[in-house]
Amino acid sequence: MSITYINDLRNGLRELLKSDKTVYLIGEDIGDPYGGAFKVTKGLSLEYPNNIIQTPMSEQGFTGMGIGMALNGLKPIVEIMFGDFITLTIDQIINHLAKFYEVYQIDISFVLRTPSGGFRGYGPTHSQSLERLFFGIPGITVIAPSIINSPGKMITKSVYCNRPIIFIENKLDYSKVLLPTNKLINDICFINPIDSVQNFPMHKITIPEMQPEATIITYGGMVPACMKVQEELLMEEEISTEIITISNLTDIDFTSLLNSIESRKVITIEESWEKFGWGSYITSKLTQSKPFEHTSNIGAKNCYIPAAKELEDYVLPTTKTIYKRILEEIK
Amino acid sequence: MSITYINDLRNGLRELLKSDKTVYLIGEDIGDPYGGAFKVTKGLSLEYPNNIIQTPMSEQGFTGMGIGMALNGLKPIVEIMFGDFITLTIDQIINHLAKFYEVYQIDISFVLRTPSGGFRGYGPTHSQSLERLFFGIPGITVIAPSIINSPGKMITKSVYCNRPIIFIENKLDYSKVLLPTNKLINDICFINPIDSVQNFPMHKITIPEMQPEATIITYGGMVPACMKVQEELLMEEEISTEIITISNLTDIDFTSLLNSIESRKVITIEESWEKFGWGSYITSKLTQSKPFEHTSNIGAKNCYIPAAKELEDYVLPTTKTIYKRILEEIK
Amino acid sequence: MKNKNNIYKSLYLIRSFEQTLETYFSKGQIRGTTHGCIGQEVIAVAAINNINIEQDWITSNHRCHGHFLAITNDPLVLAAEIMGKNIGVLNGRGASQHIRLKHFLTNGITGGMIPIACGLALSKKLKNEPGIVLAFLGDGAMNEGYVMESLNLASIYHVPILFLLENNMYAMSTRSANVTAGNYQKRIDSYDIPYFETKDNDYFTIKKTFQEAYKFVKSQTKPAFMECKTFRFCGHSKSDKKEYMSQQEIQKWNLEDPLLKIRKDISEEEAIKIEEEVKTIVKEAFQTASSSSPPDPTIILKHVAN
Amino acid sequence: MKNKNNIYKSLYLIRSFEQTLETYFSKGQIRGTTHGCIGQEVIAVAAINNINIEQDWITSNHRCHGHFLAITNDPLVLAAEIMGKNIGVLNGRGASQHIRLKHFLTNGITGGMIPIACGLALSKKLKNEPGIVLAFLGDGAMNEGYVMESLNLASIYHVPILFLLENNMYAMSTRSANVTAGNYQKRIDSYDIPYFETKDNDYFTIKKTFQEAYKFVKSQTKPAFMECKTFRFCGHSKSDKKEYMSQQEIQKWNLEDPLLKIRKDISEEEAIKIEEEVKTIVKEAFQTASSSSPPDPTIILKHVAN
Ligand SMILES: Cc1ncc(C[n+]2csc(CCOP(=O)(O)OP(=O)(O)O)c2C)c(N)n1
Ligand SMILES: Cc1ncc(C[n+]2csc(CCOP(=O)(O)OP(=O)(O)O)c2C)c(N)n1
Ligand SMILES: [Mg+2]
Ligand SMILES: [Mg+2]
Repeated sequence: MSITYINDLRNGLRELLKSDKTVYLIGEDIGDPYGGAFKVTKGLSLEYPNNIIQTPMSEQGFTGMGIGMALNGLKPIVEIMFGDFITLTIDQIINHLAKFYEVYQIDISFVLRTPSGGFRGYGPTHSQSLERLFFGIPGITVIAPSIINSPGKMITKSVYCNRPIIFIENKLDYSKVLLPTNKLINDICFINPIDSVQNFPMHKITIPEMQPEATIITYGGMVPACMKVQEELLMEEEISTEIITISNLTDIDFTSLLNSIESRKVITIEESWEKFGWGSYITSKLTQSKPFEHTSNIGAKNCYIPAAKELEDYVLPTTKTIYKRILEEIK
Repeated sequence: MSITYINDLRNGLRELLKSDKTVYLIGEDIGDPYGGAFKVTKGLSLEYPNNIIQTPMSEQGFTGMGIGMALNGLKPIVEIMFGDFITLTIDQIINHLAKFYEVYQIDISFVLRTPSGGFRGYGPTHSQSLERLFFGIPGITVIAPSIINSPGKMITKSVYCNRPIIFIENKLDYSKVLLPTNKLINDICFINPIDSVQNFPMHKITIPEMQPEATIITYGGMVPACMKVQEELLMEEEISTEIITISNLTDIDFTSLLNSIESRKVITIEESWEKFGWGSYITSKLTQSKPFEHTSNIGAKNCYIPAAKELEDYVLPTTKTIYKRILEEIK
Repeated sequence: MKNKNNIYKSLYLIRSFEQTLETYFSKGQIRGTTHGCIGQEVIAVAAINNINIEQDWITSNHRCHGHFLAITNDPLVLAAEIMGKNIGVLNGRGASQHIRLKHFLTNGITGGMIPIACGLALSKKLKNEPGIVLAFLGDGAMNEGYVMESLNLASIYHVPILFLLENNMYAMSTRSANVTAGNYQKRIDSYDIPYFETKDNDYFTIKKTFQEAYKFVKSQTKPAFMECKTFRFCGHSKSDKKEYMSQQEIQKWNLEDPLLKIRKDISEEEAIKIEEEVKTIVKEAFQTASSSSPPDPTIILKHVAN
Repeated sequence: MKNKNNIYKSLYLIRSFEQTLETYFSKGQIRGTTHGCIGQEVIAVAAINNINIEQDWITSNHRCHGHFLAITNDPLVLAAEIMGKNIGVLNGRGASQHIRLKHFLTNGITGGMIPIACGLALSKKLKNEPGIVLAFLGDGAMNEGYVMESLNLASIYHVPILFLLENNMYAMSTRSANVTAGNYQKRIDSYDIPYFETKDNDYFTIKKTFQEAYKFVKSQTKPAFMECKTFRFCGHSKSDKKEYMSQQEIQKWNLEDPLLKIRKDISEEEAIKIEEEVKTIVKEAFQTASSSSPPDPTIILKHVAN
């Protein structure tokens, strides 16, 4: 039975509201009939009106309000309408939430959800992947599901893992259908979970019976693009690759990751800027554990995200540019 | 003639105010008699009262105000009292200033100055090195002088380089005396500028007539600590190291950097959290250009910065821990 | 002095532009998003017609087409920008919400231009430049902390800024009255900023009050705030069906369409002539824009560090 | 009901604590920084004496020693915290500005606790818990945007919070009147929040008004705001010499030292007895703290992810 990412996510939120009266959704325009800018919460305010708090445009204020609720044992899930606007929550998250969690040494349930990413022509302030602002901040865990995770299950886990979670969704993923694991997909690849102690899984997407020539490490909205590249590399160049997807972006189990890399070439792919990106941390740690024949990091060019399609596709890592870069690099 | 970092910086600001009527200092408590929380601007409001704008506690508002002034051709230098509070300027800097600069394709003079760093027992919200929040954001350049640069000259360059600059000072550096280049220091080392096309210099600190066994790459407030470690490694273990200091943290001339590394082992050192830190980008790029025998990144532990001395010294990279780690790693 | 025909033409240009844009969007001929200002055109035109376009700066927001057209009368560069074409104002780099032309600036963060507008105004004062800053904002933006900080900053530094609140009573789907304590007049008052108000969404009322407010700012070198009650006839953005509004509300305001009010003072014949003329201009602008070339990717690198 | 002797004792405990702390700092026996509340003690004690310490939450700010001591009467754990000792409230992890004890919370970002205090208050309402939130803030904090946002949030959600503004007229060295438009009463009014005020920095006036405000919040489940005019007799932080204040101003307020006012109603003998007693307690607390052990570094890892 196939389900879209957005429906799965909404089901997850609905289940949370149903089973736990201390869960609250907080944000701008999340109530009905609007149901949020991307319709993630549509219908929920009709079913659970007392647990949906529609806010004024005061991102700092209502993020802090959520933190206060969490300090008194409630389980707020704060929505920031576009990932670009998390800039307004940075102080409350880094200087307050993270500090309370660590300095006061308390368990806390606090989730901030936000849709990240470009490719929709929204322009410079509505297309960024700013989750990077939280990478490496002690006390903050950044989670990003992709179409091979159930975002509904992941949001539930996030609510119950007793620590501050930034939950990154990708705008393009909402309408996509989730992919099954342990099943041949498109006659091409298998998706398998990677054994790990992690609460939030890593997966490997492999082409059966072929030794991978390169390992692609990625997350979130880049997963479908990477799968497309994997398919094309196979079809057009008979090159086999493996893709490792990570859902806990900040607390990476490097032992499991290293164990599951079967090629000698590692390429990280992220939608955000390659410069000082997520990927460079990964490859830096990996090469410090063992030598690789090749490592590289693919991401957006060092430039704002422009609106026009031709420009956006030039700046962001598209299937085409990823394909080309990988081909150049592993040859 | 020796001069302290703070006096040199203040002289630089004074010269700017004197020679350019479009330069404005903006910030909380920067006027006299207070002269700023760290006294950097002391006296300046008496000499140039019309160009000092003392503000209410509205970091977002007055940062944005500075941006507006810059858009109309003035040259604002905004002070944020502690580096920890740049969290409040993130939206104006990333979603406005950076975008104006790049999207509108205009020259702009805008400098945000702030003192960063710990080791003073100020506790979790007054000790961080949050400049990392700006690393890799297109349109934003992060500059950090150290005691081997003239912060006064660097702030002047920053004002006239026609693009947005985040200028990171280090609290511990203020009272230190600037070091001369091309001169034997403490009978131990020489400091030489590295040939580079960069506007903001890199320097190399070398022990004459010895082949370095490791290369330390660092910036800002960690420079004195690294020099101490260099000295101790020499005295106690007869190990020679070279230190490369970088003052433009975000636009790194990797060609010059690579050319000037004379050992096969690279260790980056930063005061901020090692996890997803500045150093991992450096080592990741370096190893992608050529193989090294060893690379590693030293920074703060993955933990808030606690107040008590014993705890702070445990979390932050002290001379002791750096010494120990380097010794372990290069042996 | 503009006469009614000219005013109607300016208003109709905006309306026709927004309607055409909606059509293009609904046909899937444009990507991205956009925010129409149908119903609010009178504010843009009344304000912009009564400033000094050479001296004053204008900051806008996501709902900026009306402001832009009132200033430039140029639907082509705007349509092309929104479509991501090279002849667009910024070569399609910014699209609907991220535009700059001379003294006109917009950005996509609600209320985020307000601190910047204060800085522009302060710079004019410090440089002894003539002119003021006209800063448009919406009722939703009024609850952003940095907007409130800016009211204080504008007041204490006596900067020549006119805040122009287009109060269409909604921030996206949220009725501002439900999430806003007190009222705007009291809030503005509490910052010692003079408050001006129009309630009827009528061109001439707005013009008259605007002139007063503008004169105050200019002559006193001090901020003023003007609230215009208005109504957005279209959705918040391209796909919004306005389900959160009541039918009565919509009907009530529709009856008071400010364009119809002005149209009544023009002969039917002239009105139709203006409308046809404008429609043709707009249609051709969209067609020209549509068939024009996209930008070359390298243009974006022009001002990018490294 | 506390009698005057007890009140004086609480007040004198805070004063003596802050003075001793200053001595330790000036001798270089403590690192870090600290913010004394000498002159403002009456607000802390009058407020805390009149809340329900079991039910209510208290959020504080950088200037928190008075609040903490009024609640706990425990100078030892506070002194030890500031000195970075293991027996400190948080084992020396937070020091002067970062403290938590049960329902009492502080942090180092000016005004940053205010949105959080609103959330605590909302949570109490949603959970149907008895009690309110008492949120201390300073006049400087009043200009932070997130504080203004919070006033609106508190008002629209009807949360049981009492904002308590300790208006000592200065934010660090900045005279708030110079950088703050209008006045606080008007500002609070504009958010439809009832405003209470005391002007004389007197324990009993503050107590009386506080009780009214507290009762309002509790009975109505709605926010209220109380402004207490006060004066900081000490520097902003450890090394501040108050050069930005005029001698007249300092002298005028010194004459009205609220502790002396209360002391007048107690016999000299009793007063001296209280003072000696308190001084001994404080002295011993500092000595015990000073000679106690530092924390073991591993304790910080207790709640750190990974
Ligand atoms: C900081 C920020 N938060 C949220 C948004 C999403 N958003 C765009 S416009 C808008 C509503 C704005 O309402 P208002 O200020 O009244 O202007 P109007 O749309 O009514 O013209 C929202 C929520 C945004 N762009 N920026
Ligand atoms: C966001 C932020 N900006 C600046 C500071 C530095 N700072 C600490 S206290 C203070 C003054 C606060 O004034 P007020 O709110 O009146 O409280 P008071 O010190 O008078 O008790 C300043 C500027 C800070 N801690 N946080
Ligand atoms: Mg509106
Ligand atoms: Mg104060």
